[in-house]
Amino acid sequence: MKIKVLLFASFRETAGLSQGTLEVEPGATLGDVWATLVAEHPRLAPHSGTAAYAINGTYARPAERVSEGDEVAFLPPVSGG
Amino acid sequence: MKIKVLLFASFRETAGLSQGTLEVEPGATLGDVWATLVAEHPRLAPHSGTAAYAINGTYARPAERVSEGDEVAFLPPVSGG
Amino acid sequence: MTATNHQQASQSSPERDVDLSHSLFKVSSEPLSVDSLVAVVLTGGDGAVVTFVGTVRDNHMGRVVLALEYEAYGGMAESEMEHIGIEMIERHGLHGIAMQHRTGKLAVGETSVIIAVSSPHRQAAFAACSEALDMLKATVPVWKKEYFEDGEVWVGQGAG
Amino acid sequence: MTATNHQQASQSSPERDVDLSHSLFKVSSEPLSVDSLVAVVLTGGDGAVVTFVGTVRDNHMGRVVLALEYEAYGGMAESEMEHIGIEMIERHGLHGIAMQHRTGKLAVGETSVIIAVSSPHRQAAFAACSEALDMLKATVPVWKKEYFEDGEVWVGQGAG
Repeated sequence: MKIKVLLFASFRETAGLSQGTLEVEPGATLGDVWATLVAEHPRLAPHSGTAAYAINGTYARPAERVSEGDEVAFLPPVSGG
Repeated sequence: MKIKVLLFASFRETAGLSQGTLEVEPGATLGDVWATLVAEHPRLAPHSGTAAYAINGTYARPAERVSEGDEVAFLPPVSGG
Repeated sequence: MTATNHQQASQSSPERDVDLSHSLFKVSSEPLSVDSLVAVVLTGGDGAVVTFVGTVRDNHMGRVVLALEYEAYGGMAESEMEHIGIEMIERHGLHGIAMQHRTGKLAVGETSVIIAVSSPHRQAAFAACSEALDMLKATVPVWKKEYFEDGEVWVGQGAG
Repeated sequence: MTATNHQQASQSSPERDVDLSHSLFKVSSEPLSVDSLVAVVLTGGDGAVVTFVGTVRDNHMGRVVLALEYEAYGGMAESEMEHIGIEMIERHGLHGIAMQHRTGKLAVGETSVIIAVSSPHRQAAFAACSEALDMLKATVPVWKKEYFEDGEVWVGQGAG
């Protein structure tokens, strides 16, 4: 199934990609999506420990399952203000 | 000697006077000035316990002596903000 | 009799060596602007400005308030605000502080006072703004009259 | 590649019955005004508005900062700010809260974020504004890049 992926800030620059579409297996978790993304963009690997995950604009844990058409975002540590 | 006296807020309304000149003895204290003022405006008497005193724009204690030409102010409890 | 401001020259503080180039202490009848005071206190070294904006509330102690009138001993009020400002700058390492109080009769929702402080760090800015407000309420010679539907009263001054 | 905002509809909070008519949560590239946000949050029942104004500082960790660039996940950022706002309204009895963050490249002295809260009483307003800022810095998806004379770096994100 297809999901939409968003990357921001250093993740975006590292991958050279602000958004894209990923093909993942039905039942895939956010952690699986990140692993698929890292396989395509190995330079993201060092960020695995600090990335936060969101589904459709809400924070979510790595074990959460994604659904067809979801908007999945991977977020570096925030630094607003 | 002559000094200038300023009254504010409820004191001003009670005395019907925002500023005036008082004649006091050389060596008079702020407390003496207040007593002279109260003698002229007896309706100020109930405020004797709450009035704060200032000489030339600075808070001062009742025992402080005034000098010719000083600007003496009697201040009700402040309520700004 | 209308409220009057008794002006005198603002006192300087020659006994302390504090930079007041980004500070302001003012009492006047003109309307207040937060953005203007933020511009006064802000320096390139600041990351944080905290402001307090005091406004006329439509009720007090369960009674409907129609308006407030502020009267000040203008010169002394500015001098007392400067004393507070210098103390805050020294205690909290502020770069600037502005305190401006409005006088005259104000309608519900109008701004009576603004305090703005600038600091490299936010904790100092919040603490200084809050403390400066408490000190202003305790020592700066400004008085407030409340107008109700059935009368008016000077706040905290006993029977008029 | 330039920074982009990924917009989505702001989430509502049907599970709670909170009046947000004097609140605002916004992420955009437009310049910020404190007076405008004070006007948003102020109601006739308020006596106090406290604001935090975050500005671009000319130094960080001893290095000269030339500019900051902010990037946001716009829709989620507004949604997270609304969650914070609702929590602050409920915890502190606020009448309104506005949180607005600017995106794009900002020069030293420009305003990056404003938080304004209104309350009948000043203590609640100070506490809520400070807490809302701490929460914003912890959870709202906004990122800051620092521009130095000899390079640029995303804050707190390790090697780029």
